[in-house]
Amino acid sequence: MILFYMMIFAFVGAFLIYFAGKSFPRIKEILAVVISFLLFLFVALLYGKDFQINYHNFLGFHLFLRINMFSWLFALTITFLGFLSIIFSLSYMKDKKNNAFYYMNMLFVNIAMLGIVLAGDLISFFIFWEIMSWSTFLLISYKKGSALPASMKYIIMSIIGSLSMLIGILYLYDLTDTTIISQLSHIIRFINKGDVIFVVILFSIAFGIKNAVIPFHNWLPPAHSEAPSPFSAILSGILIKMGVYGFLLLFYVIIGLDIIFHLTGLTIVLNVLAAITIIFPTFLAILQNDAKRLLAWSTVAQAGYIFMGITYGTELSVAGGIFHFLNHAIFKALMFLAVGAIEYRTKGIRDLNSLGGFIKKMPFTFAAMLIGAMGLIGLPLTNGFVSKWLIYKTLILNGSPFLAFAALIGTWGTILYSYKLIHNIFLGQLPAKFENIQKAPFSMKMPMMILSTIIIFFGILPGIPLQFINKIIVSFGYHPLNVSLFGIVSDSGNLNIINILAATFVIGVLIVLFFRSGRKSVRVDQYDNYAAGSFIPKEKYSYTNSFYAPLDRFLNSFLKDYIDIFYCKSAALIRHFCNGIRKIYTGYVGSYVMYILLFLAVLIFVQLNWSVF
Amino acid sequence: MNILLMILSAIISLVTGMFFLGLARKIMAMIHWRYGPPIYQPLIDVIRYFHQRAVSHGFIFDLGIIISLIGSLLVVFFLPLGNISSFSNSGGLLVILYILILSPLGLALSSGESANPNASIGISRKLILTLSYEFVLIIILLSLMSQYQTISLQEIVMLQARKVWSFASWKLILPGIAYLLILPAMLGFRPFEIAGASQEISAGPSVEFGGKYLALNTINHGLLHFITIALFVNLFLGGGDLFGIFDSISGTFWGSFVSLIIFLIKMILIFVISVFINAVFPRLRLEQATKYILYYPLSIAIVGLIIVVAIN
Amino acid sequence: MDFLYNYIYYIGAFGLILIGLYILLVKHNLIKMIIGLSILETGVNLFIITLGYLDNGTAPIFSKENLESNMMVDPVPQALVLTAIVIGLAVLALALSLAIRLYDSFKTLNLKKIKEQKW
Amino acid sequence: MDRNQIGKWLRSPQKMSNKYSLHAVYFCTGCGIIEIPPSITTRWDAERFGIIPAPNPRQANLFLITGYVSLKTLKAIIRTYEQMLEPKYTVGFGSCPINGGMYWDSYNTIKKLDKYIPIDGWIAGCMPRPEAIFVAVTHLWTLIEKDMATGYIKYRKNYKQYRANQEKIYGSLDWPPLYK
Amino acid sequence: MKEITYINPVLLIAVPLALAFIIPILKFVWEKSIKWIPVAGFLFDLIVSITLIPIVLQKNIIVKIGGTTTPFSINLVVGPAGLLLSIMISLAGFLVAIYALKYIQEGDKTKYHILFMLLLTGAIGVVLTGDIFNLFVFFEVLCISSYALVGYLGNRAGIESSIKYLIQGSIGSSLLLVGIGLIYGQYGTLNMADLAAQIKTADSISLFVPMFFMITGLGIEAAIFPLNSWLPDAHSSAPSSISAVLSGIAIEVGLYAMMRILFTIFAAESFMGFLLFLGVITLLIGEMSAFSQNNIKRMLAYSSIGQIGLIVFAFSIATASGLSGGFFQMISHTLNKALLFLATGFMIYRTGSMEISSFRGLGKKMPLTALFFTIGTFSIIGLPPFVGFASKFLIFKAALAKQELLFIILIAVIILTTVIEGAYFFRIIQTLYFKESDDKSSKQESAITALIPMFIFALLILILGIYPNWIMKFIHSAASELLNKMSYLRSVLG
Repeated sequence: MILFYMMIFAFVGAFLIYFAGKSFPRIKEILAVVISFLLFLFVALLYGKDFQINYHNFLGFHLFLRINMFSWLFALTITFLGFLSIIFSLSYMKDKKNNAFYYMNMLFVNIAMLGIVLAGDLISFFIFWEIMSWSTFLLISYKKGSALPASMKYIIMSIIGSLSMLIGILYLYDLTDTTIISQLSHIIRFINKGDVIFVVILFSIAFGIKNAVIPFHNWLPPAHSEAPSPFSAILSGILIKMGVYGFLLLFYVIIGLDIIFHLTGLTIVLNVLAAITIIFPTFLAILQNDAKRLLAWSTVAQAGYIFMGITYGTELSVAGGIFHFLNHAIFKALMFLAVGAIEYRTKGIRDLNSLGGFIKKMPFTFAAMLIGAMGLIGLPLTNGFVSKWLIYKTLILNGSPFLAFAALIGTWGTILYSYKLIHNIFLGQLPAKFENIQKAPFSMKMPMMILSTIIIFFGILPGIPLQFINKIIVSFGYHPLNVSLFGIVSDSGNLNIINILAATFVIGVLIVLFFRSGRKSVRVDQYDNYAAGSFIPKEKYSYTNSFYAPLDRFLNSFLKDYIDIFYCKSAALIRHFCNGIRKIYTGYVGSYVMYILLFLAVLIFVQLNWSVF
Repeated sequence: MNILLMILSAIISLVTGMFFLGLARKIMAMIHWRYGPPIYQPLIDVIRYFHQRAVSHGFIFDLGIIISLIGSLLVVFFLPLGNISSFSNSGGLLVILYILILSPLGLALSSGESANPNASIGISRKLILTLSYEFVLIIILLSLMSQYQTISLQEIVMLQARKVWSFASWKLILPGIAYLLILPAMLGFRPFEIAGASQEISAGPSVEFGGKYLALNTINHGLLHFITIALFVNLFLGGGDLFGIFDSISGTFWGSFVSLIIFLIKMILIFVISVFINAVFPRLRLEQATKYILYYPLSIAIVGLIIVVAIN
Repeated sequence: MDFLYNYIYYIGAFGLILIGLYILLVKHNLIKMIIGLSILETGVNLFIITLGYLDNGTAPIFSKENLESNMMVDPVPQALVLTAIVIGLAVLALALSLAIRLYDSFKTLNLKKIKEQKW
Repeated sequence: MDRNQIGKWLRSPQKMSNKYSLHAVYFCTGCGIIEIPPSITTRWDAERFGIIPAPNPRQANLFLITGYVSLKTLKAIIRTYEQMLEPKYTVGFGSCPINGGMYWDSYNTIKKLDKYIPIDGWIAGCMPRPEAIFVAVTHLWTLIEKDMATGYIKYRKNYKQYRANQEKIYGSLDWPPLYK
Repeated sequence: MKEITYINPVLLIAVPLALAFIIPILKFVWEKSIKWIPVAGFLFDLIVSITLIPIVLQKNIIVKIGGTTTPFSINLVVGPAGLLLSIMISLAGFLVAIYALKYIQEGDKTKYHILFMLLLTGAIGVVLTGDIFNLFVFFEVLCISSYALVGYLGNRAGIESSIKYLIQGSIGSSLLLVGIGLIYGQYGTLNMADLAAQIKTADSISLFVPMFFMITGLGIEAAIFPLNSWLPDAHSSAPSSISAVLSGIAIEVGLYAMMRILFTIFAAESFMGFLLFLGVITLLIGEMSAFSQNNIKRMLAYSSIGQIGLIVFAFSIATASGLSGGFFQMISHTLNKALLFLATGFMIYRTGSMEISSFRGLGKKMPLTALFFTIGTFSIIGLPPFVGFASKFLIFKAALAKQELLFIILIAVIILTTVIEGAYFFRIIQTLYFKESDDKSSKQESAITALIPMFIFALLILILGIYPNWIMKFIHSAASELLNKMSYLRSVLG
């Protein structure tokens, strides 16, 4: 029952924060940090446990909580990031009104996500899923203004997804007479393929919407960019990964390996979707001028990698997908937090065209952002490299060069937009109005520091997380990977991080020595800069505006978010149609009487002529 | 042994890189009907730079250029030079692709910190251009990897030695042509001298580089020439192998030496061709370059990849 | 003509109902519509009465001897109609009082012009 | 390369490399620029001496001021000179930078350039032919070798005086002093 | 067999009715107390109904009035279904009466309370009666008092809606009466059980014509498309406490009567397929019309139409689980919509406008009211852990259990409507909490007597959402009673 008590404790704690926050303003922050940390601790202590408990009976369905390696990894990530972003929020939310509400919802989201990964049956999965949806909605709306349409988009997509999932669950229930995951995995083999595909489609809509797979991605960019930054970190880091979790659960736990990859065409469709999800948002991200929106598009693209990994279905790809989930959670959270720190210090500016030169003012944030971006690109010695390497390798060696092409070119696009992000915020000229910007406060630095450390740590020692992932994929029915502490051994090309590390270190030392042996350089300020012999006035010598202008010109004409446009157009159409529909209530009684009589007449007439009833 | 190989390959690559820079200037001068500078002129330049009192714009300004050079040198270790290969067995082509990123990224960070708009424009151009030729390069590499069913460059070279050079195998002729077409862009030669356009944007990314920064940048430039061409030679021209003539002495010291020489000769050949192209073409605009790359080399490469995949 | 003779009350009742509905459908004036309602109700009442009506039937009271039960009219419809009439009256009164208030507010009784509540 | 030069290279690589790697900034205000293209192209081929035009002052160590210096361009000359990295050499090219040349009585022309920046050498003539440039370069080599091309050291030492002279013309300069 | 003693269910009708007519007398004696009369009356009803639950779960209670044997007497049949609704009615009546203590400030309060009590008494009568004409009479009591209450405020909108409602309602009752007459003419009985015993199927012309007449007549009160034109006007113009009752009780009682007639008397299985579509269309039209409303009460009214459509859909599945879903949805809709209307009532009262845009920033000014409103919306959309989720879940489950393509398509349509519903309800929530209001006046929470009923509703929504099992047994038996014609017959006719 420990799981159940943990959830109860967390929910009670969330309410407590809200009500404590009304009377003792300071205590809510302490409470929030303590509760989230305790959650993290609880989950960490559950390592290696494997059991499930029945905690409730809902309309004749037995609801279960369950923990095993698979859900443990996700739960740990959730609680860990939740803890860090709550710490980050301490200063981010300090001056905001109504932050008890914020903390409460933040905990709600975390608990709901925890519930999702710990759910042992589909009904409680769904219930937590919905709690997550609405608390997320409240949090996205938190910043008011332009956040409102964003959260509307989110909640509508979310409702569509969750309802289709509900249908899927009930359909599955009709077929199998159970919703308990561990039982479903035994029974599912007796169902015919058509039904399985139908269920997979229904679930895929729900998970695809959360995971922002391409035709369902349109909620994500506005939602991520408008949410408060610590929450964006959660949103991008783990919330959308609930879709990943769902896909893994559906494909590998419920349906199982031996069925899912024998469904005709399904994997091909999913892989192609994943490829589109990688390429298209990457290029859209390059065109963005809002830091958080850029990161949001990047999130869509990276979710595409994860999706590619888990739908490709070899052990390398699944391991890579799960590992990339973990990595993406870390570095994208880090980047969102860094942008959040900037946003906090500049009082809410995140327009890439008006920032610049912050490296001189916020060097720590820059370092964090740089490490995050390196992870995002997947440079060697960061964690992103290993997971991407796994995915690429399996794509190439299993004869899917076009998918591999999508993944690789996505990486290059990633370089472009990450560099744009770094350049336009931190490099270049510092505008005069930001001369007095201060460094990020400690409560912001600490989470960033921890996350940066993890990125490097996992990058150098990928063996540690890969061992956990190995256990997960073994439980899916795969062969374990041959993991060493520093990499992966296999027949067709090894990966050995230690070589790269050693070489980098040695070369680095040599080059630095060589560099230092040269004549010492003079430090000059940013205004001592070549400008064809003139001294350029402040504010005039910056190239942050439309950084990739040629590419913009090149792409803008045909690269738009057509799907979003399509959705918006159809929403407008529906609205129009709805407006038309209610015109039948004309306001004149005679017509109402006519409806009544017509109804009666039609009933009688139909029955008399055709006797259908 | 490995360390020795590393040092050896580093030295070879540095020397060859500087030699290439000088060679390029000399050949250009000769095409211009000039006498031209001595072939070691880049070395003199580097020494001069190194003794100048540079200006620095900040920590990343220093660090970026160092990262850039580290990246370039790292790639060298992953490339088999003839029979010499330090650790081409730890990640293969994918790692090379990734470490290739380091060098431009370090340069970009460094010049971004310099806060000069010319540098930013240069970086922006460089990245866009790189993106466009990377489309082609990735497809080329993918066709090779699919063809040989490995991601290890070492194995690709070995397989070539055993069978026949990639360029001579009809399946890989289209990727080879595509690689040749994007080679000037990868080397930063005209008609793709867009990022470092010295007349237009004052040498672009390196506008604020002087002194030792410029020295490192020049060395890096040479190394990049070396890497680009070495990659091509390894992928398509059979590395240090010359139609199997010297198979009898392979494995011995002389074998390695001969294969290294053959390798370098092949590289020089390719480089000279690229310099000729550089000499006779004017510069394209970025849009034109991107369009060109995305039309011709890309379509050729895609056709090549389709052929490779279809046959396998 | 037998048909007409046998069913004259039914025809009358449904005639009244149809007239009422016709008025409700076509007329705009509230008072006329209320009249239509009344006619409709009357028709319904007549119909129900007719159900229990017997030609030359007597009241359903066993007051005389040799009175068969099939000689009596059915008492239930009469009870029903009584209730229905009361209800109808209540509705009518309410409707008329509302009509007065309506006229006070809108200065018209033409329902085509009173269309504030719509859509 | 001379055989005896190798010894020099080993003894003082800085001096030698400065000599043989003169990357020039051409300050092209007047008619002097017309003489520059022949000097760097096929006819005279400056590159054989290691002289190439540098794309910006940060990468250059030779500053050629070709032509008259007006009040307006002086500012750019000072800025460019200050942005060049040490060691750096300046050569005034033609008579205009020397004494105003044909603009000797113009109100708007700087007559004594070395009041504002140090000049290591002059090339007289109106205009000097390209050969004169190479003569000047060989002279400059000699000066460098003998440690006599010390304009930049002079500038650093007497910066206050130079700055005062500069500010006399312009009132105040936009940029902060190069040296404290 | 031990005879179980229980309170006579007639009191459920008689006490409120009597109290209603005491009110005008009491007015002269002790005027202040009259507003407490409905509270007392419905509290009594609530307690009595709840005490009846265990008995009714075993067997139906039949109360004969008039002393004669069953087919000829007017009788009350207190089955689980009827009792369920009567509990809901008395609960809603009780809470709304508390709400009205402070809320009803203008107009003739005496009349309001009388009419309010009559309305709910009529409703209880409809659900408990076993006699088809008695049903009509109670129905008329309900209708007439609601006509009057809609126009209670006496403003333009109220009068207009009231008269329109009256015209349509009267047509409906006339049609119902015609139907009853036609049935009576054929079978000579008015007792539902007796009729049911005689009618096996409804496929002859002499049966389905009265059936259609009755369906149309009841359908007007039950607000089935296209008979629901009165509803948006009436619900939006009435005082909010009345809107709550009308939306939460009146239409559901109409629907119950309709279902009772369809299931018990006519056993019209084949008609259910048609009703299925009608339900979905009603749902669709209701939600679509609500989508772009700016008047909040009108929006809620249209939403009620939608919910009724969903209930019709659930009932039309005509399986035990479908009916349970329908009943559950009824409960959930009563709770949700009553809560929403009550909260809205005070929000309108404070802002003086029914425009949604005028509710900006109310989350700060009326935090509790806004919170309750939010709970109501979340529940009505069907988000867990609120009761709306449980009911929607049951309906979906029942529909999918049929395992037919048709049901999947209809479910898809229902999903579409839920999305629309989510869209407009979440918009209000955003307006409440996340839009800054112009005036900076301080807190103006609702009156405490209004907050208490809202709180109870919200609590019920939450508790029933988490523990729906507590009432499932009751609902199952209600469903099986409605579905299982024969057991009903047996219990009434003996």
